[in-house]
Amino acid sequence: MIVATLALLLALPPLIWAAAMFDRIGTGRGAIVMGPIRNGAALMLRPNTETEAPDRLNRLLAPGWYLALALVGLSVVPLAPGIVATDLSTGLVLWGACEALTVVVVFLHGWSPNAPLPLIGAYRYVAIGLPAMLLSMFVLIGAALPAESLSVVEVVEAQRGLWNVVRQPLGLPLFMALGLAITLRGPFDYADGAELAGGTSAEESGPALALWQFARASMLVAFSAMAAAAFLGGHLGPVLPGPVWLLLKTLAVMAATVAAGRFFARMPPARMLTFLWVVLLPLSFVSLALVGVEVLE
Amino acid sequence: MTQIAMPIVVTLLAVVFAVAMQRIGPQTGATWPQRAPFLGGGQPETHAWQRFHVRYYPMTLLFIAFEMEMMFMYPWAVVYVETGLTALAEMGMFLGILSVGILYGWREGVFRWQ
Amino acid sequence: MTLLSALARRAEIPVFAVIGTRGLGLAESLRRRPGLRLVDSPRHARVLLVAGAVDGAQKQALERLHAQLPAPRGTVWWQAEPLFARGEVVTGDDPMPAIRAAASADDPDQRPDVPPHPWQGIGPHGHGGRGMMGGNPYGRPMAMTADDIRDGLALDAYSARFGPFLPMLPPGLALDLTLQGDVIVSADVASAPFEQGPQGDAPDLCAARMLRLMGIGPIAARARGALLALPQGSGMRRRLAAWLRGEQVSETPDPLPAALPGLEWAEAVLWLASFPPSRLRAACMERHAA
Amino acid sequence: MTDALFLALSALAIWSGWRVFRVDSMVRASFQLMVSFIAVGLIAVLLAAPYIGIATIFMMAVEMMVMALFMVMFMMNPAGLNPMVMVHQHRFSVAAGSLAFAGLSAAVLLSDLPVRPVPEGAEVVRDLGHELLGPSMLIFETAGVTLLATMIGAVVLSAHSGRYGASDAGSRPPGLTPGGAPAGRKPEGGGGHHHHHHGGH
Repeated sequence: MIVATLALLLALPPLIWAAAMFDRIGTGRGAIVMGPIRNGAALMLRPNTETEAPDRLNRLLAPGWYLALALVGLSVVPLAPGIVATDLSTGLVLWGACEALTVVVVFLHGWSPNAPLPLIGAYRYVAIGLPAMLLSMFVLIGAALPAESLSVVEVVEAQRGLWNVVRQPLGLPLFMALGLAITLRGPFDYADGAELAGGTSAEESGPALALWQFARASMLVAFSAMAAAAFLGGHLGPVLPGPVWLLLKTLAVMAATVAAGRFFARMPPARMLTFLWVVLLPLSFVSLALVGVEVLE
Repeated sequence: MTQIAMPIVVTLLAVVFAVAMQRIGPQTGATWPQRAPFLGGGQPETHAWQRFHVRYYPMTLLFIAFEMEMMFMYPWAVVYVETGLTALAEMGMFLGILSVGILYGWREGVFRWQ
Repeated sequence: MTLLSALARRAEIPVFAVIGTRGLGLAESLRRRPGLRLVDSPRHARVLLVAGAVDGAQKQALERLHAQLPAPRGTVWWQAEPLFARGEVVTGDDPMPAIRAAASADDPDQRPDVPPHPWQGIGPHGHGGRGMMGGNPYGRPMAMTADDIRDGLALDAYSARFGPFLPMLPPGLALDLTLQGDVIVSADVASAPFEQGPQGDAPDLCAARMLRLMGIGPIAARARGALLALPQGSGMRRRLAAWLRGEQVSETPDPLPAALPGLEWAEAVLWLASFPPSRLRAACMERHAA
Repeated sequence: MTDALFLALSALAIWSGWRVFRVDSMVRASFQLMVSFIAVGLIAVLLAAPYIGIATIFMMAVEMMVMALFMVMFMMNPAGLNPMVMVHQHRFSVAAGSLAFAGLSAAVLLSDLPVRPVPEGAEVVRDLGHELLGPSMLIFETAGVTLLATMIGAVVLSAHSGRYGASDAGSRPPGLTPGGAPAGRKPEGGGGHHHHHHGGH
């Protein structure tokens, strides 16, 4: 347990660095490896800005909560057989709770500066974040069906024969929609989008902004590790040791998520809300029904 | 105990780390023009905090009802394989009933901005 | 600390660009420049870059924006007449050396350090407020209820001037908006967009600006999925498609005070970005003349 | 160690529950309540109820989020920019609160609670699932219908938009023929040949 936690804490910073590098690829400004570190260092040396009558406590804590949720979500993912930081029999539910709390934290981040653009971003995010969460619940329950358990360890073990991504082809793409939403990315970035000049982080500067980006990247890592465990067989794989497989799969999901965020355009929020409830949610029902039939055969 | 020890520990670690990092930088007293909310040079008349006109409130109510239902699904998923067809039929019915709710909400336009 | 400073020395300089007359093309040319990064909010920036001439009428707005950059901050005037006696002036085509110089400058605030309304020591709690909703707590009044144009719930209306240098609006356009939630209830044009010349209407530039608001780059837009993301019936799809094909758009928008109310923030912003700057300016000027 | 954690979580639950009534901001009040529920959920996990405990956290995060939306929407001075008192009927609520606390504490301390520790490795979630698909199936299905009724009720009561236009403008379906009279039931006193009702609708 302690070994797994230490391994996660050690692996997280390099993975966050990797996430920042993925974000830089294709922007045409070079310095892919060192750029994120340098920019982060420069931000750390800038001052935090105060706003008029902000909610200081929540403003100070929001990035920390976001980072904490990423870490808790990451802690239910098994690194190798028998090595997991949080061996909870309801790990999938704990992951769901982290998703729900992410919506709360992003809302607080936009609420606390007492400024119009962050406030609008916060409210829009709640509208999209809540139904996006339903999606992930259905596809994760689909992953739990063959495992007959809500424990992520069991979900991975149940994929020894065949990975869930093959058995449930709709699962991973739908789960990725949630990944984009909780990491504030591309088509689901209703909190920090360009049409709000940075939205919930429009009023943040210096270390507060750097930490928010750090937490956002760690949430990407947590989401990718979870997707790898639920759909790509986690640490399972031939020849290489388990943790290496998990690392490779996590990196692959990270890259795919970043690419998806760049490829799909962001709709106005009302349109996205209808799309979520009327197209994506029924699709997740279909996915679950297909899994149900497949498991019983 | 051991199940929730690590989540609590990493939560405390993360929060302490984030607060400490925000405290090490230069702490300067902001002037009033600096504090004004960013509106591209424009100025607001009032505080931004307000009785915010949420445009999707019927959706949130529908959502809560749906979320309740999710809580039944988790234990269902665990015993699904053992119970077999009964579980499939039962959940099919349950989801069917709730889908009626979504269809009704869609027809009434609750997934649009009010 | 020394390690941080050593790393930070070679970081990209975050620049907030204020776009003036004929400054749109200038600012867009910096977007892929190594060594600097254009940011959306002055809070994220180290240097304020004024690209293109800014009217003396916008001096106060510019000073307010300048004050919102966290200290220390620097200013660069690129092909622009300085409106206050600070910063580097560049007349040529390359502002990079000046931006580098400004990145070590430390401009003081140009605005007096007073709150929007006096509040310290006023009222029963000394914070300027009275009763439940009254007074000016911490320097501003609270928003009050007003009728809504959509669902009839009389909740708070938020009135403010947006612009003239808000990055998602066309440069120079300042709108006096009243919002309920994120829906525009009433709109008035306080100042028209700046003249951008023919290169401001260039299809690739206009398309890139619009796509940026949708969170994607021009390469992803080749797949045409971006068009489906736009709402139907407002002509936005048609205009973006024309720009993506490399054609000029010459539609003129309806007068903004009539067209904007009832739109959500995201729709309104996309709708404004779907017109070429020159046509938008014409629509706003017409009304000013009338 | 478990006892210490239990005490710490209980203290957190009580403290944040008390803070709900002491802060000025509706957002802070809502999320203080959420913190209180999270502490209670973690205590449930300590009591060998991993599903109920974590599900409480999950549900309360969502519900307090929605509650915060509505509190900010409808309460005066939602952010607490002017100081105010969150409680009404001060004396009565103090008395009622103390009485309830004393009563519940007495019930817990005086009643003879069963001592039946959950065996190590008991699969409580599986038992819950069998219960839902076995003896409690009727309750489970009734819950589905109840939730549907909730959804429809919530939409009817709250949505301004409707299938045939805004609800306050007397939303009525279009005619069956182009330009014909509106189809469907006529509003009360609307005249016409449907004036006499025949019992139920």
